[in-house]
Amino acid sequence: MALETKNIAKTQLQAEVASLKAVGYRFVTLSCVDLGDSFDLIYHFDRELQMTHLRITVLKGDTVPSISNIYFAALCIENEIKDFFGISFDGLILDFGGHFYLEEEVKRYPFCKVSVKEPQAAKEGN
Amino acid sequence: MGFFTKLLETSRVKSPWIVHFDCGSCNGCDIEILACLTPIYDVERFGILNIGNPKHADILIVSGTVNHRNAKVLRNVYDQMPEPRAVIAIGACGTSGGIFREAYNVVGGVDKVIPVDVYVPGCPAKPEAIIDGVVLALGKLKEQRTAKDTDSLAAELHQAREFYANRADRQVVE
Amino acid sequence: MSTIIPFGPQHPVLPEPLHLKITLKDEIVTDAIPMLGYVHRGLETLVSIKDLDQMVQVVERVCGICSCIHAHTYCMCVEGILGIEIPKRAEFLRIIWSELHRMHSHLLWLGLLADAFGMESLFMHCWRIRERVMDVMEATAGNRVIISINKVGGVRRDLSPDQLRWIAQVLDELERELDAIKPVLTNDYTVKKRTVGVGVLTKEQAYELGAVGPTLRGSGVAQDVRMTGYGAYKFIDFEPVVEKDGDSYARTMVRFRELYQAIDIVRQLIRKLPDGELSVKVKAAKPEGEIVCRSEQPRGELLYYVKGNGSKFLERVRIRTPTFANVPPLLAMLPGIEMADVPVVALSIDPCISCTER
Amino acid sequence: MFDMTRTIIANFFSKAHTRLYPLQTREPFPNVRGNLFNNIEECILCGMCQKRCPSQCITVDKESQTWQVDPYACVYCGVCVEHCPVHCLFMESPYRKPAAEKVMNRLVQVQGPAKKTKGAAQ
Repeated sequence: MALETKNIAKTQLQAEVASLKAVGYRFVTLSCVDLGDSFDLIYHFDRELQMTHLRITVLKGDTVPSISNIYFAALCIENEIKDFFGISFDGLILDFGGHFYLEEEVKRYPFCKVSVKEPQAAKEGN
Repeated sequence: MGFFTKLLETSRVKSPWIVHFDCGSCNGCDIEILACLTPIYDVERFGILNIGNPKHADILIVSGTVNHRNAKVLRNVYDQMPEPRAVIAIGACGTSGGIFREAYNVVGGVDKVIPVDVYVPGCPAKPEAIIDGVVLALGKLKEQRTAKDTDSLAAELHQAREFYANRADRQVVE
Repeated sequence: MSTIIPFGPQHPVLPEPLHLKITLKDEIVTDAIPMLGYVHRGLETLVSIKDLDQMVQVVERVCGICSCIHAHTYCMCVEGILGIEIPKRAEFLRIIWSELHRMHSHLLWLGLLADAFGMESLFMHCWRIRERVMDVMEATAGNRVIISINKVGGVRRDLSPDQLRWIAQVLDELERELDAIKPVLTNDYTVKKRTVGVGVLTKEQAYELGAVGPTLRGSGVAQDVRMTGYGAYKFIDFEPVVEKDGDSYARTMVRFRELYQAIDIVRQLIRKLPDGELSVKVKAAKPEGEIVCRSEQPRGELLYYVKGNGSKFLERVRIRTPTFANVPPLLAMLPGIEMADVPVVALSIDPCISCTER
Repeated sequence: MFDMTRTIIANFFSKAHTRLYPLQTREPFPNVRGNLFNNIEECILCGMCQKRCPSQCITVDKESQTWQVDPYACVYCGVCVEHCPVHCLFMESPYRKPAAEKVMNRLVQVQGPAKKTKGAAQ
């Protein structure tokens, strides 16, 4: 079952989100998937229990414009994704600097595919 | 003096005070610990009192897995407790890490950070099991009282004083 | 002069480590910054080592209080990708247990709130009533809190006619007990003094900041994901509970009235429960594709995003829990209230930190 | 203002709700998932439980003919019981008692099941 998403470019994001807000959509959340050499960012919006999804694909190491100036609620989730995937957001109103959830000891960006295998290897070493 | 020490020791075992700290628990064990305090199980029958302050507590109940961030808090709570003290690890997560022990941010059971006296298995542990665990921990408290010496107490007091002198969290900003 | 006070992580009122850095001017809160991560386990990464069926047990342990609904939503997602239609009886049974979870969660929260403003006797009464629901859970599903009832393709246990009769009887008793504490919540001076007008969230604020569940409905927006009719909710008549004021008292009343609503829903489900199989066989499932499913937890709207890559391990499971959405509204409620009201307001969103941080 | 008071006074004259736990133990409900056990002499050591366990707490060793469960990592979900092909796993209703030291539940098979000797011997 496919998820119907509207694919847009990174530069269109701010304008697209602002137009959704203008017609009464509220921000639900943002999902991020590691595709190997790029990330899929899926923005979920909701209006009267009808959902609409925007998808942008960014290369690793790219920055994404933050939508926390449009929806304040996006603040937490953007910080979370910064922790987990290492994607930098431009113009985040409150930046925890990648330590929203994680302490110094934990390796960086645990949700990226390369690093997911590491804890297993470390466990076997114990 | 001997009489008062004895009285103190007896009262400690007769009415242990408990502090509960939730590490990375899923809430399942937490609500079972709280359920022990409520009318159906009512551990206050035994003089067991749940208090929020580790400095007054004899027994530390820990539920949930330890991760890197709350390990420091757990250590801190444990250090603030006066001797003799006992630690109870509740649930599969508290005893070994349970289903999460392969996750990246999980250190493991409580015993990786602080010494644990009683392990209560279950996912979540039943209130009856938690009461049993507290009773077991009381035995530990009784044994520990002879091992107490004043030097280590004085050292701990000094450590605690230094901690409070250098406390960074509560600063006053102009 | 302003003072910064840490609220939590170990706090007598909240059993969970919520940490707020609160800036005070005299006694009034001017700013609050959440510090999360004390319960973060990273269980979303476990998809790469636990297969489809094992993940059901993992997502149940995202949060113990609403474990059944987590597993239900996860199973809905996987069944949606695989295109499996589960038996009607299984759908009804899932909702029965979900609504029982909602009851015990709301009663638990009501007790905690009463404890937060020092009304010990109400706390005791709520938790005593709650034990009846726990007994139902233990007798029917085999465990008190995490009941492990869902599996991909259906449910694992059945309810016998005797058990259904017993549940109906317990519900009657529950309703009587709730009637006994109802005047306390509606008239009592202590309750009203601590909650009315405290932590106000206006309708516009709530909508824009993305509040969900009772926090949103307490502000006058009638939004309940159960209205979309997922699972067996399409066969059930119910109206979302809405209060207008948007303060802590409104949120309390929403949850209290939802208790009656949940009792009513379970009664309807028992009456309409069809016969049939409990589960369909799912053999060597290799889901491919992505899906978004939503459901209504006791705390609000839960969203799962699941992506499969054609192997028995899923590519990604993304969980957006209701408390995560309710943190920005909480930050909006805190400025302007007194320090002593912070625990009550923080509790009024029914925070579930283990959900938030997963 | 005195709404609670009425209930409280009523409670003085009703039966106590408290279960006096250590003095009176309540019978556990049937089918409650408690301690996990294995009828080791019927076990064919197929390792299905080990494969299915979400918590990876079961270890089956065919060579030394042992079946071991870590009860401190077990999440009491009962998945292994459902997937056991010979139905030799079962969950007892009483919960596992707390202990001061972790003791694994380790069972050694002395003599395999009579019928399917093929599975046990290898």
